[in-house]
Order: sequence, then C-alpha cells, then structure tokens
Amino acid sequence: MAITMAQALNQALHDAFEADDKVVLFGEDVGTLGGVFRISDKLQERFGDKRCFDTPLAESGIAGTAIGMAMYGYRPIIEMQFDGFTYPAFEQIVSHVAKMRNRSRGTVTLPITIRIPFGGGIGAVEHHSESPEAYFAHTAGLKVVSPGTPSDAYSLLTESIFSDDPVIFFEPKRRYWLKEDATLPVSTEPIGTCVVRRQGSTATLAAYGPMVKTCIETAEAATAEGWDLEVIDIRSLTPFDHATIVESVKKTGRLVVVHEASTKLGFGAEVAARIQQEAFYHLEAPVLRVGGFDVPYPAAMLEEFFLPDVDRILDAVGATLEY
Amino acid sequence: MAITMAQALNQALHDAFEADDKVVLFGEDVGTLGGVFRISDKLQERFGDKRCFDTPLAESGIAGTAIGMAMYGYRPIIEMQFDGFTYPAFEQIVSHVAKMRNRSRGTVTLPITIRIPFGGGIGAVEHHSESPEAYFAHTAGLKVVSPGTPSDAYSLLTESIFSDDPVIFFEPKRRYWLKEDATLPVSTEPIGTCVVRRQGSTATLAAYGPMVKTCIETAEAATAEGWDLEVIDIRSLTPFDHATIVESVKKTGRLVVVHEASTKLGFGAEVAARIQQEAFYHLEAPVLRVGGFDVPYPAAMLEEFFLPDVDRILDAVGATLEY
Amino acid sequence: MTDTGGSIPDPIEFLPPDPPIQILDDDGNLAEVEGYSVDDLTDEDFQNLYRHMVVSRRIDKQAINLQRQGQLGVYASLLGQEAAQVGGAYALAAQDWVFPSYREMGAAVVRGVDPAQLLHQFRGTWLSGYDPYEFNFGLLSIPIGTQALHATGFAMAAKFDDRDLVVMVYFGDGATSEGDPHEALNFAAVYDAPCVFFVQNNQYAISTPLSEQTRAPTIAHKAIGYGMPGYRCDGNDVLASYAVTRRAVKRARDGEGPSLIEAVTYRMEAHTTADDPTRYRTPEEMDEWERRDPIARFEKFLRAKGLLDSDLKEQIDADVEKMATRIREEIYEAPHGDPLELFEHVYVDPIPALAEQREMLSRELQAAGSSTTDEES
Amino acid sequence: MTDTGGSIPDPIEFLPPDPPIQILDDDGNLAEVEGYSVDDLTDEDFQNLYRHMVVSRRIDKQAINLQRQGQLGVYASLLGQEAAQVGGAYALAAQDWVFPSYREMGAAVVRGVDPAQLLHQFRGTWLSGYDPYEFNFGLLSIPIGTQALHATGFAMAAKFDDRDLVVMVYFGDGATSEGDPHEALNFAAVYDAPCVFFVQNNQYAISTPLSEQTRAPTIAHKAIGYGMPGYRCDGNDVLASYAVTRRAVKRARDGEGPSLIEAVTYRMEAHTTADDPTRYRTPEEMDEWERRDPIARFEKFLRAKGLLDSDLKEQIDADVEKMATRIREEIYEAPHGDPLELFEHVYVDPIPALAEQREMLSRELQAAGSSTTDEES
Ligand SMILES: Cc1ncc(C[n+]2csc(CCOP(=O)(O)OP(=O)(O)O)c2C)c(N)n1
Ligand SMILES: Cc1ncc(C[n+]2csc(CCOP(=O)(O)OP(=O)(O)O)c2C)c(N)n1
Ligand SMILES: [Mg+2]
Ligand SMILES: [Mg+2]
Repeated sequence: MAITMAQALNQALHDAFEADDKVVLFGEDVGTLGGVFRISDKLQERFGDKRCFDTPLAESGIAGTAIGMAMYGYRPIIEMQFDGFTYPAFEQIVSHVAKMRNRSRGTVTLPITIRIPFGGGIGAVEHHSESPEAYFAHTAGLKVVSPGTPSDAYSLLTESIFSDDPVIFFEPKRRYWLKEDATLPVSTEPIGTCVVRRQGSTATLAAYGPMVKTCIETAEAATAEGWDLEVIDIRSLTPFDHATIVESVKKTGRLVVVHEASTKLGFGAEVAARIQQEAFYHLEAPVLRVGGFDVPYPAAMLEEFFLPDVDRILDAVGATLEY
Repeated sequence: MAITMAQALNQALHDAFEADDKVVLFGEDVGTLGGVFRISDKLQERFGDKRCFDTPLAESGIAGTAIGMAMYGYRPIIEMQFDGFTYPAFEQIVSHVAKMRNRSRGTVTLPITIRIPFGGGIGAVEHHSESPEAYFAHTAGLKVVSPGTPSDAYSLLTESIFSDDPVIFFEPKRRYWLKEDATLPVSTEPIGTCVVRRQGSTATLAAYGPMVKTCIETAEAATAEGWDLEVIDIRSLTPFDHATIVESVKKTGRLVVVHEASTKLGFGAEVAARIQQEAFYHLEAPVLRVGGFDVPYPAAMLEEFFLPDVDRILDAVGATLEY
Repeated sequence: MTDTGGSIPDPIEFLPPDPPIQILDDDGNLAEVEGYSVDDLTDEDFQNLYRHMVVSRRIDKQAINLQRQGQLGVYASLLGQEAAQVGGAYALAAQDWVFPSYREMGAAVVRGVDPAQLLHQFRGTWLSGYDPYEFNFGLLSIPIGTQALHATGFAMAAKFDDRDLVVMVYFGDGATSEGDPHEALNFAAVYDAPCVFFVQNNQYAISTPLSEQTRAPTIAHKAIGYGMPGYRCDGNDVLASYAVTRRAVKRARDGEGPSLIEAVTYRMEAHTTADDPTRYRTPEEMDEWERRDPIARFEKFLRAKGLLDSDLKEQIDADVEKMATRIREEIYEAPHGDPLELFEHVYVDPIPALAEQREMLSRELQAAGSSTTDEES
Repeated sequence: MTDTGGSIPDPIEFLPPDPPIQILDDDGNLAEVEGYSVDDLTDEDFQNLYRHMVVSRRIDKQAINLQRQGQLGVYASLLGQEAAQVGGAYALAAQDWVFPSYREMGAAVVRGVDPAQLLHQFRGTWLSGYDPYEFNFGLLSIPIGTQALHATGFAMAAKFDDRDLVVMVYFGDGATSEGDPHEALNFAAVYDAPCVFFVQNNQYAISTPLSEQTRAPTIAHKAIGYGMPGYRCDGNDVLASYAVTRRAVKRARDGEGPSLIEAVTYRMEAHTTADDPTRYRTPEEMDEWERRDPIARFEKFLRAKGLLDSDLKEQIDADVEKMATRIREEIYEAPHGDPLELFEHVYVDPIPALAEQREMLSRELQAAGSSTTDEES
C-alpha cells in the first residue's frame, strides 16, 4: 500500500501511544489541531489530553518540562513547530537534555524525542526552512536522526521514542508527502547504520533526510552520462556509521556528500574529515561537499538557487571524476 | 613591556571607548565589578554608566537589546559571562544578529561584538569550560574570531568592535594571564587571515585561541624527536583563510588540527574537509584532528584527560608520519 | 540599600483599570472616560483613523486573494484587529518607532509603509521589502516575541542619547508565554526605557486559545510584575485603543518609563492562509465577534457625528479600490529576485568563501542561460 | 468562550500579604499570624529546624575552608540563608521533590543528602555526587533558572499520574530575570501543576543588586501575572519560611495549583569563593544583616521556650563538629575520578565513536602508567 511519510509518522505515534502509556506528546498546536502538518492527527482524540496536549507558546518551556516529565518516568515526545523555532530551546537541549545522563553518572536517563520538521523546498517564509542538524550533531549526548523514506520514518521514529537516550528527530518536511509502497508496522535498519539505497561503481553520493530522494534522482539522471552512482542514506548523524561509507569508497574511490544546510561546518564537513582519514588510500579524488551556500536561507523565490539539486550534484560528481 | 591577554583586552576596550562614544559595553556584572575576569575593569568608572552598565540576569535580553541599540546607531559590545551561558541567547544570535543585514537587504547593519570567555583548563565547575565556537562558525552572517596572543587580543578585539559586521569574539580564558612583550596600541594581521607562528617542515599544526600556545609547546617538544613543526594560528574561523594552510601543507604534506571542542563537527572538521579538497595532491597523510572527546566537558579533576595536550598532539603527528 | 522585607508602597496604580477602557460602545456612542480623553482628536483625525482602518482591511483582503492566486506564499490577516493596530499606531509621533510582528498591516499603513513593499516578504521576492529607517518601522518579525527586545534596546538607546523618541512594539497573546517578551519588559522597566508594549489579545495563538496560554486574570495584570502600569482596553474600539496608547506614550515621552497595553480583540480570519480554523473554533464564536466589528462600530460614530456621508464614503472606497488594484498589479508584475543577491548583503566586508560560491552560482546561471539559448536557437 | 474584555473577578487574592509574613521578630518573640500557623510543629520539630540550620552553617564553613585548602575548586555559600532554605524544605513530605540551584546546602541537609557527596560537584571529582532518586533531590543546577522548568515538568507528570507529590524549586532573585522561570511559572499555572516556586531574594546576583534586577514592587508581585498567589516572608525567620511554604504546599497538594514564594534574606558571604564582594557592598550593609542573623534569632526563641539549654547546644555542636570532621576527611581522601568514566554515562546505548576514543585514552593511560613504572624502576 502506498503511504506518505506523514502517514508513517502519524502511525508510528499512534502505535507508540498504544504500546506504552508512558509515551506522551506535547508542543504548540499538536493537540486539537493535530500539528500544523497534522503529524499528530487524532492522537488527542484517541488518547486524551493528558497524553497529547497543546502547550503555551514557549519552546524552552516545552523542552524543559519534557526533562522533568522524563525524570518522573514519562517518555515524552515534543514537537518544535518548525526548525527555526528550535533555537529558544537550545539551552535546555544543549545544557540539560544532552548532559543529564552523564552528569548524573547514569542515574537519570532522559528518553525524550524531539521532533523537528526541517529543511526547505516548500516555498515557506523566513525561519521555516532551516537545517540546524549540525548544531546537534556536534553536541555530545544526543542522538540525531533523519529519515529519507516513509518506512524509515516509521521505524526510526519508533526506535527513537523507545530509545532511553534523547533523540533529535529531523523530519524532512518537503518529503512529508513522499510515497512508498510499505506495510506498517515495519522495522528497518537500526539507528546508527547507514544504508546503501542504490548500488553503483562510478562514485558514491551520501545524504540524509530530504536529499536522499534528490540523490536517487541524481543517480538516475547520471546514467545518461554513463555514470553508475552508489547512493548512501546516512539516516543517523549520531551515532554515525562511517564504516559503510568507507566500504563504498573502497569500491568507487569518490564521494560527494549532500545536504541543505550551509556547507561550512555542515554535516558534510564531518563526513569528509572522517572519510579522508579512514579511506585515505582509497580516495581517487577529494571528498566533495554539495550543501547550501554560506548565507542565510533565502526568500522563497530564490530557494531553488540555494538548494542542492540534481545539476549541482552532477557537477560535483563530474569534478571528482576529473582527478 | 610584558602584558597579559587580560590587560590587552581591557586596554582595547578603553581605547575603543575613547575613540568613539557610540561604543558601549553591557552584560552581567561588567560595570561595578568590572566583569568576573575584570576584563572591563574601570570602564564604568571612567566612562559612566550609560557607556558601561550591568544588566539584569538574562542573556537573550542582553543580545536582543544589543540589536535594538545597534539599529539605533550604537556599537554595542556585550559579554556572555561564560561560554556555557551563551545558549539562552542562541535564538537572538542565530535568528537576528546573524540574519538582520541580509534580511533587510543591507539597510540594517549590526556592529555588535559578542565577547565570550571560552574553553577549559582552569578547573572550573560545569558549564564554565565549554567551546561552542562551531555553532557560530556554522552560522552564516557572523564573523567568528579567537586570539591566541595578547597582541592579537588587542588588535582583533579592536577590529571586531569597529567592524560593521557582527563578531563573536572568543576569549581563551585559560590564557587571560598569558604574557607577551608588546606595546599597545598594536595592529596585527586583519580578521580573515591565518598567521604562521612558527616555521617548520615536518608537519603543520593549526589551532586557534587556547590551543595556539599548546601547539607552540608541542613544536618545541617535537624537536626532541627530530621533528620540525610548522604552527599556524587560525585566529579567524569566519572568514576562514584556508589558503595560508594550503601553502603550508604544500611544504609539509601533513596537517594536524587542534581544538578543545568535541572533535565531531568541531572546527577541525571544516579545516580537514577544506584542506583535503584544496591540497589533495599535496597531502601525504590524511588531515588528523585532535579535539576534545565526543562527551560533555568533564568534571574539573578529569579535564586533563579530555583536553588536547602536547603528548596527544605529538601522537597525532607521529600518526601522520606513518603514512 | 537592601530590602529587609518591610512594607512596600501601594503599587495598585500598576494594576489595569477595571472595567477595561471603552470609549465607543457597540453602537458607536461616545463616553467620557476620565484620564483617557480623545479631546485632542480633530474631525480630520477621526476621518484619518477611519480611512486607515478601511485601507488596512481592503489591502488585507487583497493580500488573501493574491495568496489564493498563487502570488503570495502565505499571508497573516489582521481582519478584526484594525482598530487596535490603527488606534495604537496613531498615537505615535513622526520620530517614534514601531517594531511589528508579522500581522501588523494596520500599523504599517498608519506609518506610511507601502503595502506592496511589505507584501514582498510574503511573496518571497526578498526576505523583506522596505527600509525600516524610511518609516521608522522595523522589519516584520516572525520568531515570536523576539522583536520586543529589539524595541527595548532601541528605546534604551534613545534614552541614553537623550532623544525625544518613543518605541512601540506589537506582539500577540501567545507571545506573552515566551521568554523574550518577559526579558524585554524587565529590561525596559529597569532602564526606564520609553517603550510601549502593545499586546493584541486576539484570543488565539494559531489554534491555542488564551485560556490554555495563561491563567493570568488578564494579560495587563502582568505589568505589575515588572513595576510598570498595565492598561486594558477594548481593542475593537479605535478610540479606546488610541486613548490608552496616547496615555502610555505620553508617560514614556515624559521619562516615566514603559507600560504594557492589552487590547482585547479577535482574529476574524484564519491564523494565516495556511490555517484551517474550523478545527478549533465555532461559527457561533465568530458570529459574536462579527457583531463587534471595529469598523462598523466606528462608522456609526462618524455618521452620528456627521463626519461620514455617502460622498466621503464613496470617495474613500474608490481611493482604496484604486490602491488595491495598484498593489495587485505591482505584485503580479514584481520581478523575481536576483539570485546573485543571495550573497550581496550577508556581510559588509567581503568574504572570500562567499565570493567563490557566488562565482559558482553565476557560472551555473550562465550555463542555464546559454543552454536555454541553445534550445532556442 | 473568548474574552470580550469585560470586567474580571477581583484577583486581589494573588497579591502578596503586606506586610510580609514574620512570625518571629528580631528578638525571637513569636507572633500569631492568621493563616500562617505553626501549631503543627512539635518541640522536636523546633529542635530539628535548629539542628538543620546549625549543620548547614557548619558544613558551609567547612566547605569554604576546604576550598581555601585547595580541596574544592569553588563553593557557593548559603551563609545567612539557612532559615529560608531549611524552613522551606521542612514543609515538604517524604515523597515530595526538590529542585535546587547551586546554593542549596540547607535544603540538601533537610532532605538527607550527604554533604560530602554533594561537595563532589564543587571538588570536581565528578559532575555530581548523589543519586537524585535516593533523596528526591534533583542535581544542583548551575545555568540560572533552568531547573524551574524541570520542576514544573516533574509536577505536571505527578499530576497527570495522579500521584500525591509536590515539587519545590529554589532559585534566586537574579533568576527571575531569565526567560526560563517565566515560562515555568506560566506552564505550572496553565496545568495546575503542584509546584512551589521558592525564590530566595538574597538581594544580589553576584554584584548586581535587586534594584538593578527588577522594578517590581516585590518579587512576589510577579505571581499575579501568572494567575497564582504570591507569598512574601521574612526569609531570616525560619518559622515564617516554614509557615508560608506549608500553606503553598498544602494548596499544591490539594490540587489548587502552584504558587510563588519570596523569602527576603541576605547572602552574608561572597557570591562564591571566587568573588570579592568588597567591590560592590559596604560593611555597614553587612553589619545590618548580621544583626538579623537567622540562627541567632531562632536560638533566642528556643531558649525562651526552654527548648535549648547548654547541654543540648553542646551536644548539637559536638555532633556537628564530628560531622564536619568526617566530611573534611572524606573530601581529603576522596579518590580522583576514573578518567575512563568520561565515556561511561553519556549514552545508554553503545556508540562506536566513543568506544574508539575510550580505547585511545586507555592506551594513553597505559603508556603513562608504564612510563611511570619505567621511571620508578
Ligand atoms: C519562536 C516561535 N515559535 C513558534 C512560531 C510559530 N508560530 C507562528 S505564529 C504563532 C502563534 C502566535 O500567536 P500570538 O502571539 O497570539 O500572535 P497572533 O498570531 O495571534 O497574532 C506560532 C506558534 C514562531 N513563529 N516563532
Ligand atoms: C544562564 C546563566 N547565566 C549566568 C550565570 C553566571 N551566574 C552564576 S550565579 C549568578 C547570579 C545568580 O543570582 P541569583 O539568581 O540571585 O542567585 P544567588 O547566586 O544570589 O543565589 C550568575 C550571573 C549562570 N550560572 N547561568
Ligand atoms: Mg494571538
Ligand atoms: Mg541572589
């Protein structure tokens, strides 16, 4: 059956609520409205307003109270309404969510899932198209995950909710309506593994979240050039499974990493740094990065020029082939 | 005359206050007390409490009001009392300080300097030894600077204050008492340039802020192994002058980047990603990173095991020599 | 001197007036309310207020249509809030400043901002469409409540600089829950900043009603916690909104510091064009507020006072219609932004990495251009 | 139902009592204050309160000494705040929870936390030294005000879970300026969370006096802005601190929601051992507060009531001295933390990158160990 990523996420929430009554979800407009993207649709109706509830408009408040609820014994899922509104919660996430277990020497665990619809491509106004994943992938103590397909959305969200570690869960909002034939429940590869989505031999593309689909499309377009691209879905930024990419590079000798976030110190920097170290003798060209430019996310009518697309990725592949 | 970095910073503030009466400084305890590290000592006494003043205890408030004051025409310097207390201001910095000029199409400039004493090594309690520079170096619209010597502290702070772009100015607090023979005022290389602090041929070390001194010490210790290390002071994370490092690598063929921040997606990732791209054929070994571990900053008695030191850097140099 | 916990002076002056200030009742009859006079308003002022409200509403409707026609990405309507916004902004002097949220078309109209320019932000041509220094009107601010701190800092600066300048900041009922407006109110009070915090309590933050946002007796009751007066008015009454703001502005101008105004009103449209309010509110509720329409009420007053006859109304309507048409055309004909402008304004000083990236995009654009040419030839 | 701006019920019950609650005057005479009875306290309770205060002060002194001797990195003294902390915490039941800042040695003593364990955080052995679940006492929290949200969330959870459990959170006058306590007070009110916000107004945030922190008539006046009662008491009066907290706790336990307490007190020591208060306050001011010493005052009361004779005092002093010695020894003899523990608790699930890094540190330690051995041999 064809399901969208939004449906898969909604189903994962319903199933988790059913499986464990300590699972709760709260945030701005997630209850009555079911979230601005309806990802929590019908949760409040089915499970009541002690399990799924609207909060006052305050992201630090949402993250901070989630900590208290988790300490008590709940398993909170919280929603940041948009990527750009995660920043008011930054202190609670970085200073407490990430550190609590370590500073308490293991006595306090915080099984919190922070859902963040992220990325551009939907023609939104300012602050609604940000890709802040690098901030969290640099922060020790967090897991950071982003699905690229509906099945993965279901499986990774389920795993995140039931993980005893806090997880920042980045939902690629432009892929909410992406369809896949799948039957739920589904269990895909665990957090902490990269998955090869397409086998190839000319060069490797690596991406996560919204750019996985773009990379697949690139690989298809590349056949016209006679290039056979391997596509790796990173899925999990922390823990990061570089070994799978190293294996791929041993075969292809070339790697292009793709994301929407600004290139400078985006996750691609970590991938490049790590792979050039682990696969030094296998690389026939430098690892290249295709990311957003190092400018603030632009106005809607200009986003197409900012975002990586098939052409820009093909150019990068071409560049690696010139070495 | 031997001056400390703290004296150089204090002098830079006094001189800037004298040069331009639109320069103001505010933050927690910066007035009467002169700051917990006394970097703003005697500013309020000399220039009055409209130029240098204490604020209520609220970092978002400090950063947010600085934006309004800058829009009006002031040139605000603000202090975040410690690295770990920058996070409450994160939204104002990332969503507004960094973006205002761009979103206003150049009509609003924000000449704000955000001073942050950062890094470990002083045996402090939790949240007082963080290295958050990567968060800001990934954020388009900010300049990010960190001096390693007293002269540079004076010169870079002066340049930051008078820059029309917002600057995040990271003061390596463990080096506040580092001495140098220097006469103030002094003008060193501008923001956006790396400086070779020591010439060498065996391999290159690159660092900024507190780790510059550690790298110099490493280079001295390395002579015992017969290694002649080049040391580059990065100084400016944005703009980042990779060209100087490329030149060095052309000579040495080997690069080790050092910082206190967690290694994963720390600034070293950007340096490695960039240099492996720009100097692919010159590298005889992968770029290696020596950073803090990917764990929260530890308790004071364990910080020596977390922080990069001479031995750990030498090990990394040794590793690059094995290629 | 430290506070040893003794008795404190009676701070009752900070609590809001009860009942809230209303000058025009639902039928447009004028009441005299002590301390909140509108004696300074001339007949022309009354007509101006009306005109501003009518313009705001018409442009608002135009914007919604433009969004439906695919010309704007999204739009946040002020329908129902015209009196609060226009009345508030009208109490400011030319040199004063306004810091808006994203819903302040009415305040923008009063300040003379060209609505077509403002709409560029919603169209996505550029991130913003006007120069704040031209109208003393800050950029639309989307991250909730953050602009309250910018306003406060601006007001602090004016005070330190001994300038006769008052700052007004608009935000919503939902915004009162965020940390930033709290910090702003506190800073403003501590520095006696000439800042007026104007809260449009339109009853909702997207789908979340006021009752789930706060348990305060009223939003105006928050003021005493910062040591400033809290005012409360009928926000669908343009004269009450004006009179209350005038009092707060005078206080600020006289060096007596900031205050907080709560204008009780209602968002008659969806939160934005992307919202579906039927999921969270009833037709009955909307009807009730329809009956309290701020423009209809003011019209009754003007007619009774002989300040609005059919001629004037026709003339205003015709002007407004012309303006709406002009805006529609300007938006339809507006250029696409220049992609290379992505790199223009990020920094004042040149950044080599951006120059490289600009170069790359420029090459891409050329390639795309030449391939188009190729196809065409 | 939306709020059309009509009259609101008189919310005067939320304003703090004036004058603030004092039960013992400066000479230790007991007054009956309606609504704030201490009738439930037995003679043994009175003696317990005294003992807790004396212990807190002695351990505090010990900690300062240990810092001077280089055994602690830094320490934040509670000197002068014993009555507020002990009186407040004493009003809680065993199942209740406390969320402290970094200055709550007195509250920790009441909850039974071993001070030696608590001091590990200041020594830097580990990041914290006790298991919060053992004492229902959260970890010391350094980022100002952040713990107010943890307390609120914990209280919300208890309420959703129908548990008889009240949460109390301590923070300072300075913390009231931060966004987090604001958001916490609002959340707690909206969800009727059984949470008591206990503000120790010790007049300073490091060097910044209350007058530069806020213009509120009193901190307790902030409560009405959240729709909860604000209480104010003499924080150097252990019985007033107890009685006011007891009332707030009862309210919370009875499902009537949160409240805010302001205990007016004074930090008689430096902010921390790293601070130099002579730069910002006068000897006269300190003398004035010395005269209001909370322990001396309570001692007068106990002696007058015949609850403290020289025998008991000697016995308490001897116990306390023994305890101080034990703590001193434990800190002196405390192990260095195990470096490999850096990696132990960061995640529940194993992370390959951390395993690699642990392996690297482990090799370094072995190399250092063997080189030491080499040198020794
Ligand atoms: C920091 C932040 N969080 C969330 C949002 C998403 N959002 C946009 S408008 C809105 C509701 C605002 O309500 P209110 O303050 O009452 O203003 P109104 O829209 O009613 O004018 C929300 C939650 C945002 N823009 N910024
Ligand atoms: C978010 C944050 N900003 C700054 C600091 C540095 N700091 C430590 S204590 C303190 C003053 C706190 O004052 P108050 O809340 O009155 O508590 P007190 O120390 O008087 O008990 C400051 C500014 C901090 N710990 N956290
Ligand atoms: Mg609203
Ligand atoms: Mg204090």
